[in-house]
Amino acid sequence: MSGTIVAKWRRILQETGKTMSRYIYSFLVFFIFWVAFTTSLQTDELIVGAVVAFIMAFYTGKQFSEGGLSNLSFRKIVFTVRYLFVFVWEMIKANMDVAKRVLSPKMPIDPGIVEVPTKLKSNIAKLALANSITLTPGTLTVDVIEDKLYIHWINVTTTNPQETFGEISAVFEKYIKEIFE
Amino acid sequence: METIPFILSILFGAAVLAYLVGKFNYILKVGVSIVGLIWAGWLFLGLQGTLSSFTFKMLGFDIIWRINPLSWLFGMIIFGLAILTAIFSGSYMKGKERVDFYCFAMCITVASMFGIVVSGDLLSFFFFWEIMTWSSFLMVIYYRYEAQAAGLRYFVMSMIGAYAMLTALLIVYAQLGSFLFDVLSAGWSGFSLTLQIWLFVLFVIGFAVKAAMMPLHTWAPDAYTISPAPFTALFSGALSKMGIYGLALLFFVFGAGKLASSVITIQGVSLPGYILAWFGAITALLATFKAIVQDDAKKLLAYSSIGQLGYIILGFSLSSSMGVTAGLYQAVNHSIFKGMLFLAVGAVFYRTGTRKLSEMGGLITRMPYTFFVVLLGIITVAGMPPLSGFTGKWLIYEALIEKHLIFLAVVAFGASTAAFLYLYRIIFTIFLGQRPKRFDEVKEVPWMMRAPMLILALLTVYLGFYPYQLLDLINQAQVYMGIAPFDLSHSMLFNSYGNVSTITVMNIVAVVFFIVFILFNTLYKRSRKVGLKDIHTSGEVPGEEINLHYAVDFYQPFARGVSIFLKRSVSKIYASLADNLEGLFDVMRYVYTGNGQTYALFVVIALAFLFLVKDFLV
Amino acid sequence: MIYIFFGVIGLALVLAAVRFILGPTTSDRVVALDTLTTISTALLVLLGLFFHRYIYIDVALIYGVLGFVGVLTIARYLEGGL
Amino acid sequence: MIYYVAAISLILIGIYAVLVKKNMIKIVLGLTLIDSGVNILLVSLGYVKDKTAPIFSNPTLTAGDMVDPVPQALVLTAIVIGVAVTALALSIVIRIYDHHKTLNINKIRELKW
Amino acid sequence: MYLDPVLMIALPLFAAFLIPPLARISKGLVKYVPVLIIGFNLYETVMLLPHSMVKPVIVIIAAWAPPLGINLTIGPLGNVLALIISLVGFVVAVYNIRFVEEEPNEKYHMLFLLLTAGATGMVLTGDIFNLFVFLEITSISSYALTAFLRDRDGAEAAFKYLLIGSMASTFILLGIALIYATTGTLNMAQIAVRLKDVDPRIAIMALILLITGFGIEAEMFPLNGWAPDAYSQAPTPIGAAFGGIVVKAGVYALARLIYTIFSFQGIFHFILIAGIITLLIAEMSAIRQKQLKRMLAFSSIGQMGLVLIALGLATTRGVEGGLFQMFNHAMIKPLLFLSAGYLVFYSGSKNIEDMDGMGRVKPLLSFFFAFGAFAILGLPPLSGFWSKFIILSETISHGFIAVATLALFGSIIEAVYYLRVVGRLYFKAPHDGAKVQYVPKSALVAMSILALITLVTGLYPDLVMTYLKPAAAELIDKSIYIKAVLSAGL
Amino acid sequence: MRKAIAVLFLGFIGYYLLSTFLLVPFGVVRVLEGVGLKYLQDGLQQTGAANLVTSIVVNYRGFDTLGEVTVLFLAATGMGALLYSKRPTERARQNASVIVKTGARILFPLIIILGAYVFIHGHLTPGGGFQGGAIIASGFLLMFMSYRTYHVNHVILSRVESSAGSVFVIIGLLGLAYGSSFLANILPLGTANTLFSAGVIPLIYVAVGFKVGAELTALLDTMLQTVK
Amino acid sequence: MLDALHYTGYVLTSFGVLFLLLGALGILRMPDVYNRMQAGTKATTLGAVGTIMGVGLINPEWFLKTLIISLFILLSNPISSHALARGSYRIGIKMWQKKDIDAYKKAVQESEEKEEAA
Ligand code: NA
Ligand code: NA
Repeated sequence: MSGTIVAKWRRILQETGKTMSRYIYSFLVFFIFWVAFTTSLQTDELIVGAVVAFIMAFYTGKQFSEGGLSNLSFRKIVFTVRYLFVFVWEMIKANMDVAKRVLSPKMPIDPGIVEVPTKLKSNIAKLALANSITLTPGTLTVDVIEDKLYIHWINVTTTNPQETFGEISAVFEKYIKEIFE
Repeated sequence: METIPFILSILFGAAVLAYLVGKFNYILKVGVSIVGLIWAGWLFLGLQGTLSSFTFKMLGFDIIWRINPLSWLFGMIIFGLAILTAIFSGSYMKGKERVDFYCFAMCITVASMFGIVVSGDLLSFFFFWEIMTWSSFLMVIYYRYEAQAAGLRYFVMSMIGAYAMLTALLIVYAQLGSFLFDVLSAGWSGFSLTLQIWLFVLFVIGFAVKAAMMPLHTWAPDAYTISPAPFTALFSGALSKMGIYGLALLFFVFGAGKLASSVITIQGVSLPGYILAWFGAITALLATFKAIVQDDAKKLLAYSSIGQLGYIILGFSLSSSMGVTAGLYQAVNHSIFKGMLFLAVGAVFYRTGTRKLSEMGGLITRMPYTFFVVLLGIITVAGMPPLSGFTGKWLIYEALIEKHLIFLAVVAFGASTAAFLYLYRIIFTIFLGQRPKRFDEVKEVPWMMRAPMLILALLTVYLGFYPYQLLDLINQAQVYMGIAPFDLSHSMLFNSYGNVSTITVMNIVAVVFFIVFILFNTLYKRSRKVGLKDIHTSGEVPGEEINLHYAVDFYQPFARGVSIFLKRSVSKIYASLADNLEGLFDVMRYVYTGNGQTYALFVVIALAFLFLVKDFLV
Repeated sequence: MIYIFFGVIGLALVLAAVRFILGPTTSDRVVALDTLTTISTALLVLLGLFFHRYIYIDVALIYGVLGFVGVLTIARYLEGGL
Repeated sequence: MIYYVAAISLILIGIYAVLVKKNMIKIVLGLTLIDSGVNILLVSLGYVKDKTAPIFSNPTLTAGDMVDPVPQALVLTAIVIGVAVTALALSIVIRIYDHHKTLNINKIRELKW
Repeated sequence: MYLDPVLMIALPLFAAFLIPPLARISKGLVKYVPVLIIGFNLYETVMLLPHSMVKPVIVIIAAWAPPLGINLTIGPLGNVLALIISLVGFVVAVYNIRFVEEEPNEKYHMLFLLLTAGATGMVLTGDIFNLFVFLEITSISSYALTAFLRDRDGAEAAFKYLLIGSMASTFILLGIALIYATTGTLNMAQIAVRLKDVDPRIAIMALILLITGFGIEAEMFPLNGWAPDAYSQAPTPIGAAFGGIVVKAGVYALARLIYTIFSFQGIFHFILIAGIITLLIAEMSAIRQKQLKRMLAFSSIGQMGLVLIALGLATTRGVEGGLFQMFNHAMIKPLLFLSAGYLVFYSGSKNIEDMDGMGRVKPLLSFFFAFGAFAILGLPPLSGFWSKFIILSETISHGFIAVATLALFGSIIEAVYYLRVVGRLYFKAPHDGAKVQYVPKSALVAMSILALITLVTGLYPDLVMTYLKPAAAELIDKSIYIKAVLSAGL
Repeated sequence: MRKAIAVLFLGFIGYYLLSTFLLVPFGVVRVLEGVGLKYLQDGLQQTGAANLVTSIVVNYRGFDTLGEVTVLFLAATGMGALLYSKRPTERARQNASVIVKTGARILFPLIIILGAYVFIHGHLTPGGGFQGGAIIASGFLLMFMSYRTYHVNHVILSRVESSAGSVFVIIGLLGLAYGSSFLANILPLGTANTLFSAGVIPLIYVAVGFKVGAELTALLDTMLQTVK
Repeated sequence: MLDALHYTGYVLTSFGVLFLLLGALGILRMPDVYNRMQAGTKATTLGAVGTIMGVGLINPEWFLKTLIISLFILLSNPISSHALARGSYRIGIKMWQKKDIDAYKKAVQESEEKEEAA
């Protein structure tokens, strides 16, 4: 009997803790943004920033973040940094590719829309993946429906989902999974 | 308190009060207006011979209200007729609706007319003139259903007249910087000839509308016919005289008569006067023709009225001592007899419910007093001795002959003779002949209606015998107007050719009249059925079997004879003019097309236009 | 140096503007518009560099945000999502 | 100089749209074009060559370095007013569309003269 | 004693902002807010009269003396016009109490309050751009109110109004831009002083742009295409407010421009000619109208034509007449609109031909309409007579006899169409369909106030003229205005 | 036909407008006594606001701004009146993709904060109540675009509008009560270029920001609800 | 150090500007709207980020703000491109294609059926 009560309270506390963590995380992010906006560390700016961040966290904290403070774990930050490098590299490649196509008089393209499966569950992860894909070689995310991405591919080499996954999104997906899930 | 503003307050107050108490009690509202009128009239009577005046400033304009012999003369007409018709109304209007409204409009009309005659400046003259217009308009449209078109025509014609007058008086103000009559009479001669002519024309248009001078008369027949009977008496008797009063002012007070000295004269008459005389004569003639063919008693009298006003204008336009006397005399006289005739016709209508001559007959036994009034009335109108009408017409012929305007005299005389045709008809068709069955039970009108008619009738008799008192008043007015007083001894009536005793004339005529009367009664006692092949219908082949009656088609040959004058009805010309004009306004459809973009385009075009002419705007 | 930047960006703006004018579909125009806003954001930052005024950076940020929301709105409108 | 030309051209194009376009939305867009033109004109009237925005954001700036701030203030107001009018215009268009089921202004002229 | 005149603007805005929460507490209370606030404005304008007549009252805002800051300049002219606006506003607000049943009625009262405040601001402000802002407040509330009933025709009218109104704003802004670029100031008094040194080629263009803009609000032909639709399709009290409030503010702006700010003489002739054309075209259009309120709308334009003629004369007396005409029109046209509104309502039709016999069914309403018709025709002793008289007198005195004649011709047309309606009201049999219903007391009170003013000023015109004379003087002699404003900072 | 007429007259107008504006020298100081130069010289000292546009908008010509706020308020009110209907309709026919939704969710608070930053720093940076309000509204627009059932609470919006507008007027009235005139700057001006400077200017701009944000949001929501 | 940042900044900006031009050229030259998006998204995003971060390096005190702008662009540009592509597809703008490869068609049909059913 008492065990269930304790469990219940634990659950409530856990829930509350999770919610609180989301609020606090949001507050921190918002406050950082404020500082970035003002690029100032004057006290009055910080106070006002704290107030604004608090208000915004209070109203939008829940929807802003799913993970809360856990987003700030060391592991995730490391993966984020690594991912950034990978991503920037991919992006530069993408742009070289675009440059080649744009500048070549014949425009060697063979476009089409292909299906790419994903194992990512959270929306934010899907967003990150979709954006990453959009910004890299010859691909553009047209839509995400459940666990499938539909990608406009400027030069389709395969339509097999397994192969498209490998070609288009495999590089990003493992990092993103680490960072967001 | 100053008398003139006090009288005005009484009259306006009576109007408002009658309207307010009118919601509660009939006797009260009629009583208030009658008492108000009598009180005001009494006070007015006391002003005779005085030079009471009242001055103040309004919006910086000098305003003066004053009394003088001329205005007193016209004031007398107004109050005399107003009081009598108000009393008549007391009975006539009983049981009718919106009597409060009626009393209100009546008192306002009287007040405004009084205001007109006491105005010593053009501003208040115009102010009261406009009040008179709308208040009488309210009366014209008193009978709601039929009256609208007539009322509108009356109002529009009045507006045209008023605005002509307004233009004239504003020009005067622009020239002289004042609206005062005194300033104007001093300054008129200083105007250029062109300006004088313009002012003259504009003022004449303004006054002629109210005086129903042809071709500005078109409102009058319908308006007279349609307004309530007692008011018609006032309308024709007093209100139309305001136009005459205006003409008198124009000619003799403002100094338009002096125009004579500077322009061509024809037989001693100034050109404008001469032209006006012709207008007056033609008005008299054509109106008579029109009157002859009317079937509606009031319409008949209305045309008659127009004709009579034509005579008055004719007299004035001569600008001679005798002519003016004739005009003024006839003005007073006309007020009396036309007042009583309209009241009488009203009385008949009150009892029979119709004004159609063709529907009536034989009422002499049922309404003897009314018959008597009408009889005296038509004698007066016809200008037969011994009644007052005789003196008036006689004076006019004399004035014309004096100026050697023989042709005009012939026209005037012709009109006068023709007048007898319709006058005969009115008495015959209403009171003589066969009485339709439905009028067998008709009774004479109540005393409250009888009395005013009889008073007026007796007045014509009195004036017929003793015109001197009136002529004396007229002479006083004439002195004020700067016209030599008319020496009675210079009239043919009274001069060296032999004094005609009005009493003798009266006796002779009375005998003649009765003989004629009996003859008619015996000869045409009965009307008869006319078969389809009966040729005894003045050459007319009847379209169906009809009850031949003097009222019906009696004057058909005559009508055909004068049809050339009647065919082109002036009012039809105006109507088609107005319709065409109004139709022309439809071009505005191309402006207000309903298309917002077109409106925007207008804005652009306007801006472009302004840019184009910008150098002129600096 | 910075004038060259302006020259190149100006050329980019012109090219994108040509696409905006050519169309042919509304989508094409919106794509051109999207590109134009992105380029303009960069241009504003460059202007800040040119005038040595920090305030242009603020303007660029705001411009970017408004441009994004605007393009997104049009995109949704195209889709019949409004 | 080119600003004058550009601004006036914008205004004229906007007015042209207002005068000629049949679709009411396009007419409203024409109105916003006019607004933009006017605003550009206003701002360019305040522009002074080689001067910068009138904000003393760093101490080296002096009054002599700056363009006239008044036109900018006016433009701010004008923009807001323009937005307000546009919003209202669109809602009127929506109402009209509800009633007439068309955006063609030629079909919306029940109210003739 | 008057309070700070800036409250005449500040309080209406404040109240408008507070109406939404008030409406949540009590919807019934909202409709009294405009009555109260505009009543306060009326009080203020009356209390200010004795002061402004002597010397313009300058109200400094935000502690910055002109030309640095915006100021209110309450000279005789501004005060008189503010009085007119508040008076009409007050009467219409009273009428509104029982008029608006349509949801969301608290918005209606808000919009109306702001319309009045905007017009008041227009006539009081001393700053030309501020004038523009208040013009926008006035027009935007007008657009919204025109379409307030959400019916088909209201929306159509509002769209046209907005279209033309936006063009007005454009031209006004362009004009202001030119003025600021050449004089470096927005204060009207200072502009007036500095424009003397400005290239006249620029100045005249600025004037043309501004005149076109404000001419639209003043219903000058051919800029008035919006007016008939807006007047007739807006809710009745708003039609009344257009005639009594909005147009007055537009004409004020026009007068201020051509008299005080610019000193071009040629423009007066243009205004005169525009006036007579406006008058004639309006009257010609009015007579052919089938709908009552549309007819009134065209008539209103015609009356404004007369005012323009008066302003175009550019003489003291002429301007006095013009102002008097504005005053009269501001009293009479709302009277006509307000009575026509219920006539339309009770007859169930907008058409004139369906007004038959309303005199019997609704005697008091019909009386007010007839009274208004007589007054607007200038029949003595109602007030319209005097203003018309003075204007025509001045027109003729200055040799424009043709103009006067045409104006009189217009008056005759006017008489025909008004009396046709009056005739129908009283002298035709009522239709079976006419509903006899209760006319709210508030409406009758509103109309009675207007009718009484019309009668009293007709009988005693000097009552009004005393205050109009200094107002006219302020226009004719611009140094009065300029000196008062520019010395305020010292 | 209409096109030809329009082109003709517009060409005409264009010619005159341009030739007039060409008389106005471009890019130079034209009027030495102009009020703009006065603001430049004394504005910072007189109002304490680094952004002179703001000091003009909120202080020198604060009365205009009150009017401007009113105009926007009017538009929102008018629109509410015109598009008033008893039952709000569903906004969108189609859902946005999960990408847009998620992106919007994340960006929304950041955009709002940006808006707040802009109106709070109106006296220091090129921004202000209107701009900040517009940014906030664009944040809401983003949400409207992304979630077809996203509604703002109009009661709250209306309260924000009302209280913000009232704050503006009340600050003005306080100026009247404690200062020399309506809208007079009754607070100390502080040190230029710090957040708490320029007296009432930032206060007013914050109020304006709230008001504009709320109004534009209400406008958008009303309009989007009605368009089907 | 500052100099190094300065020069890096200029290099970055130069690249950025170049890519902006490339992107613009791309949307001009590509055959259909989807391909234009491909060019526009990638090149202009990188170009803008490069330009802006370059300026951030040239003026290090602006760095934080330029970073914010760059992050915003990185997040928002793909989203808007995606929304545009999706919108274009759904209103029926055809792809320029050599072969008929379109996996999305079926998905759209399915999802629309689902919505209708709901
Ligand atoms: Na973008
Ligand atoms: Na992109």
